[in-house]
Amino acid sequence: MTRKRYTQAINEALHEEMARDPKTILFGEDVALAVFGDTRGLLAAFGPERVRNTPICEATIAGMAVGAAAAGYRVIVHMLFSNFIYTGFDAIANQMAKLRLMTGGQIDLPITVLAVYGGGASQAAQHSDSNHPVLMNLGGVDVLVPATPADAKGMLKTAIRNNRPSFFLQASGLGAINGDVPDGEHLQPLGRAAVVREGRHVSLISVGSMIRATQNAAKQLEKNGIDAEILDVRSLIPLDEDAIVASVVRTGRAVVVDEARDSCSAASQIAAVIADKGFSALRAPVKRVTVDNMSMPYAPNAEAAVFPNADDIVRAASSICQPESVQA
Amino acid sequence: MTRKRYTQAINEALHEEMARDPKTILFGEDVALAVFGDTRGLLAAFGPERVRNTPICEATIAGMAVGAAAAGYRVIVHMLFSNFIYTGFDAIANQMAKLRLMTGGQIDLPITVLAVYGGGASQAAQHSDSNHPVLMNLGGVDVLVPATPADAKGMLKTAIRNNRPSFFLQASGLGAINGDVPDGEHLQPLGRAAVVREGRHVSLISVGSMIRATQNAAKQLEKNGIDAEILDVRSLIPLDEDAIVASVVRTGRAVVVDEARDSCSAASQIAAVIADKGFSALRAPVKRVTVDNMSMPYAPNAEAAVFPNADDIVRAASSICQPESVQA
Amino acid sequence: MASRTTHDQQAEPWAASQLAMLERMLLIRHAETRLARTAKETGLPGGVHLSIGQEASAVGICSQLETDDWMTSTHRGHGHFLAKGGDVDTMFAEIWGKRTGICRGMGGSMHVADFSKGIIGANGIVGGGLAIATGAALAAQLDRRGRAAVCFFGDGAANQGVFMESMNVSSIWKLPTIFVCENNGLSEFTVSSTVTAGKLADRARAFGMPVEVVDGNDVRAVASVARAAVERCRRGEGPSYIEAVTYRIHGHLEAEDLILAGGSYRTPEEIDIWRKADRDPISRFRDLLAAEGLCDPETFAAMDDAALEQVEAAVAFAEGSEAADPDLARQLMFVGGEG
Amino acid sequence: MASRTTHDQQAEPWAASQLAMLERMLLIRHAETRLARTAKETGLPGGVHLSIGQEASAVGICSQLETDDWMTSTHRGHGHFLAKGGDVDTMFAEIWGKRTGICRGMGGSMHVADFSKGIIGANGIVGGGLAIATGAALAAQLDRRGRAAVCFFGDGAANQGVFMESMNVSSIWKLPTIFVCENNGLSEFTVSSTVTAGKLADRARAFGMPVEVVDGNDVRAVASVARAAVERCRRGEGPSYIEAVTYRIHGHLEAEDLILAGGSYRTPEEIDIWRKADRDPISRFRDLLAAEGLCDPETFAAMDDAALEQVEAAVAFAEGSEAADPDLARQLMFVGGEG
Ligand SMILES: Cc1ncc(C[n+]2csc(CCOP(=O)(O)OP(=O)(O)O)c2C)c(N)n1
Ligand SMILES: Cc1ncc(C[n+]2csc(CCOP(=O)(O)OP(=O)(O)O)c2C)c(N)n1
Ligand SMILES: [Mg+2]
Ligand SMILES: [Mg+2]
Repeated sequence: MTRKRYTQAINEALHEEMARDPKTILFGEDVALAVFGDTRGLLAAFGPERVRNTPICEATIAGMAVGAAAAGYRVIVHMLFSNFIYTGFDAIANQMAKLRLMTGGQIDLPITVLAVYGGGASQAAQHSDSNHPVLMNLGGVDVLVPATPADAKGMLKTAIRNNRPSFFLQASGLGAINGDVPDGEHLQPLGRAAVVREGRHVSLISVGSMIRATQNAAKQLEKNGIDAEILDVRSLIPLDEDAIVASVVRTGRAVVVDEARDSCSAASQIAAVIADKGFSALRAPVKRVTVDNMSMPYAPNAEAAVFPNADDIVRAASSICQPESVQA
Repeated sequence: MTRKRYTQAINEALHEEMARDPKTILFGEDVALAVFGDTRGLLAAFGPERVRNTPICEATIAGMAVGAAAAGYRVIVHMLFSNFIYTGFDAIANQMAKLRLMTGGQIDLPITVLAVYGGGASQAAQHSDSNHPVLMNLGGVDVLVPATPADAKGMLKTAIRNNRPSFFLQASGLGAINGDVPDGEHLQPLGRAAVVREGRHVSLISVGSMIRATQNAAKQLEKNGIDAEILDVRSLIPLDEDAIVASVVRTGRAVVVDEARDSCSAASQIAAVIADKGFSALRAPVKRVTVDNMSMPYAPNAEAAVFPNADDIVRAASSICQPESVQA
Repeated sequence: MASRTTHDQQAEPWAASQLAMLERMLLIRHAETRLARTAKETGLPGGVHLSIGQEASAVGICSQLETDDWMTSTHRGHGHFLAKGGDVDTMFAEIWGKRTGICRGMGGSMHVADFSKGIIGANGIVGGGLAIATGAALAAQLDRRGRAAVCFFGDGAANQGVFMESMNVSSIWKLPTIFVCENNGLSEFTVSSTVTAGKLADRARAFGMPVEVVDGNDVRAVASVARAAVERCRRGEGPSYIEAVTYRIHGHLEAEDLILAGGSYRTPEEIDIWRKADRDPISRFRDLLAAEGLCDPETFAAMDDAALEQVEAAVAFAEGSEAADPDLARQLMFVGGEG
Repeated sequence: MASRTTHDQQAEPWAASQLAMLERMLLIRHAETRLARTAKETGLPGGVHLSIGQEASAVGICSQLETDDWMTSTHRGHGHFLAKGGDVDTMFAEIWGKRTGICRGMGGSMHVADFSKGIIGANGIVGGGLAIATGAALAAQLDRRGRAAVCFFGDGAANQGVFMESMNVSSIWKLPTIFVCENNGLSEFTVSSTVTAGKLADRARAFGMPVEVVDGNDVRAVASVARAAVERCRRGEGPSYIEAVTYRIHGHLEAEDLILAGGSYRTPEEIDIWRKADRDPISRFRDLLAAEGLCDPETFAAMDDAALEQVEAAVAFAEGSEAADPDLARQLMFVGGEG
């Protein structure tokens, strides 16, 4: 184990996987100089054939990823901010997500798309979207939202190495956090949630960026006599429904925390799963802590008013954990 | 009341609203010859200034809608198949959905986007998406899925006339159905679900295209002694949460039926709302009848295997309506 | 074009190549004529967009390609598929929605693909193939085996921004992309000139690539400009743009009359002009070869019959095949690829 | 440019217009220099992209526009905003995230907009303004009041397909769109020439519109080509393309060094060349006006001081204003517009 920043963990995964398979290539805008630090050193290590700065043309960047993967390469594409995924969305939704099905399984598409998502830094509406829900609905791409440096490294390596198109979404608020990362080869299987904290009274189910607010909320709740379990879902497609239901079976209550807009959010999907498969264990309404149906405003105080925080989580959890029922 | 086809109802609404406000304009690919019949006669009636065939360039079509609306026009845009919404997605997700917020409310964006969605006709993956969930998550556009000719007319007129950007999605399977349409001015307020059938045992909550399968299912269920209520949600953003919860309060059980892919579907959103606000009335798991995480295959039998049908709904409803509990 | 190899045995390779082109055009024509008939008579599961009248462009270009060169196509893709060596049996089975289909019934007419022949596929998205071909060209460049990636697209698609983007990337990286615009003057039910500014070829010129505008109904002319473009690719000299001027005889799709409901976007006279023997790519080439003594009427009749037979055999194959596996879609999406 | 009207009283309208341009460039320069300082010293809520060195392009173009002409801008939009008559007080308040901001704190630096001045807004999406301006031009055409719609964009944005699409639509419909490419040779941290094929101007030529490539640091030259383009718009003659060759002196954004972490994409020498008095758009114009006897050193010093004062007043205004209304976003999205 070595302590590393989240971005460093990504960078390490990229270096290792590009070294491992010479058919792995990476392109995107400004990947040479590494806008987010995650692609640093790759050009020097692997040369200008395999690591390429593209023009600004997300539609073609995403489409090229499909073509190069279909033609036998393992492709990593950097889309910078997840808002720019929209600019290349045709190739993603109409081609990347569908080509394997439409061709009757003739090909795999080993594509990994990197993007930074989420608000909290006054980047305003066009640089703050949490759009994992949109990707989750496409029906043909994996969607990964690791919350720790170790998971970032392990899940990114798995995603690059497998043959499915996947979106690796890094929460902008998590890029600088530190965590222990296993040394050497570390492959984290996808579709497995992690119990980050065990608890008896309520399951706080956290999506990606929300892990810190959720952990802070659990501490506050503890002071109020509420013992919260925290589940970090880590991967949204595939989603670990078993772990989610198992947690609710243990606690009987759930609050799902997601930075996405509420409507058709990951939180809503998870709540729906609980309302179906976890119903018999449920002892209270399933609560969602999400963003209202709007984009992030710019002003810090206005953004904070919209952004889910620990207090929101505490309030939601408290509303379904009446002292008497918790003691029951 | 006059009996009309769904497409005729749309056509009538377009004629009436364009006649009403000379600042209403309409453009899109092949709107002059009316690929779906819905824009028929508009060019002849309103001339080539206000009704324009565009080149094939969805990114610019959507962006122009934003610009022309911001500059004072009431804009109707036809995107043909809802899959092509992806091709123009940047202007929709990054601009149309956000501009009012980002400018501090300086402008309204009276834009109505028309598109035909859904499968069932062997049009294959790239012409069959039900992508209302993706639009529902954008946080700045209304999403309308009327299921009857009357609602099509009334809701389209309201959407055109109000000042919010909205997507008016016509299920490809519903274009040819007939129904009574009120003569003359008919404005249907948005955000109101309709109880299409009253029932005591279970709420079948239908999204757009699914209304016929749901009605067939209700008939079958009746034969089995299950008295189903049907709620047609009609509008997804805004969503009539009150009506949904009220129905569940009456029946205690819910099956949500949606042609979208399950993950982050409208069905999941509705299920999540029920699991929260309707929890105390719930007597059984909330079921979803949706499409698995994939696009439509082409072959009719393969498409049918994926497409939600009345049997699926009956099965889902029956699984939560045990004879004894229904009698209770 | 895969069929070239079937003529290897012939003494005169050039003559053989000419007959192979004629043969392939006949196969496409008969295949699509049969699709039109079936669509009308008994119906097909989905719609079909036919390229009748445009065969010379598909065949002329693909005559210069090897099996492992890449190709992306359009919604009007049967001709490209067959010209690139695709198999008519499995194409028909695909369009009929059968499990013997080249895409096992999952794609249909608008998505016929055969990766074993370099056919990345037809595409239901206008302009959808442009960036994909550019990505395949990137792969080809990295492979260093001199492959080319051909992208067919229409004059309507040339108004999609991704066309210009893909030319830009192909140029700066000197990718072996060949942009083939099949300019039939029509974008669905819109006359392209009403929605297109300037000359399409000038758009390509702006990116500094060689440009050829060619009579798209002259298969030999098309083959000749294709040869030059392919050679540039093989030598690593970068992309080319070819515009094949042609015309589609059939409607945008076979259900067109129903959709138009009496409306129209062209006159019968206009269509007739392109139907004439001296305009039609097949009769024109037939007559040329006859004049050159390379194909007498008996040889032509035999080829014509053979193509027809092949098509009828394909219909029988498709009709006799089992329906698609209804569980396949689920399997494809949830099994495999986890790596 | 709104400030033109403040000089109406002057005897010599031409001289007044020249001084007004200088004045506006000074305001932009001081405003952005102040933003740089504040970003460094105390920080601003979000990042800022400064156009220092590019003032002549913004001011030259906007000097030919009326208040009710439309304009879309980029992520590097402060100069465009001020040149089009935007108010520095409310722009600063916006960047400071205050409720007195022109967008009430909802948009910030990358989204400054003022519809009362025809400023549709800056844009965080590279290329995002192109189609929006084209739509505004469509509105202007329908209005029949001779308005123009100017779209500023960068050389990096010119590689987005929407650039070509918007030129195509503007051309076929003869829309009064003016495409102004501010070619500063850089796309974020990439030297544009490494990702751009051919000449950008040739892309515009392919759509059949008049093209002018102009020294973007010569405000008078920019104004002169803008005048011709605007007149075309007024007369209903369709779109124009103007390329203003210029350079950005500051980093892509003010936090650049942190991001680059030692990496670089240009040399200090390159920057120095553009800093020289004979290249810098302001000192160059100042010297020209001095030589013409239109602006002596005292006049200039007074103007300079006035601009500086205006900027400091704006800082005071921003700092003294109340924070944004935290409930406004919700109100804007859920109230109003139902019609
Ligand atoms: C992105 C997208 N927009 C619109 C359509 C609908 N559409 C199908 S074909 C077509 C016209 C294409 O014209 P062109 O590219 O010239 O090809 P042609 O049909 O003439 O072969 C249109 C508009 C589509 N399939 N995809
Ligand atoms: C769609 C999109 N892609 C990428 C970015 C990131 N980005 C911001 S500015 C920029 C470079 C723009 O270059 P140019 O258009 O020349 O403008 P300049 O910065 O030189 O003024 C990039 C890549 C973005 N904001 N939007
Ligand atoms: Mg065409
Ligand atoms: Mg630039």
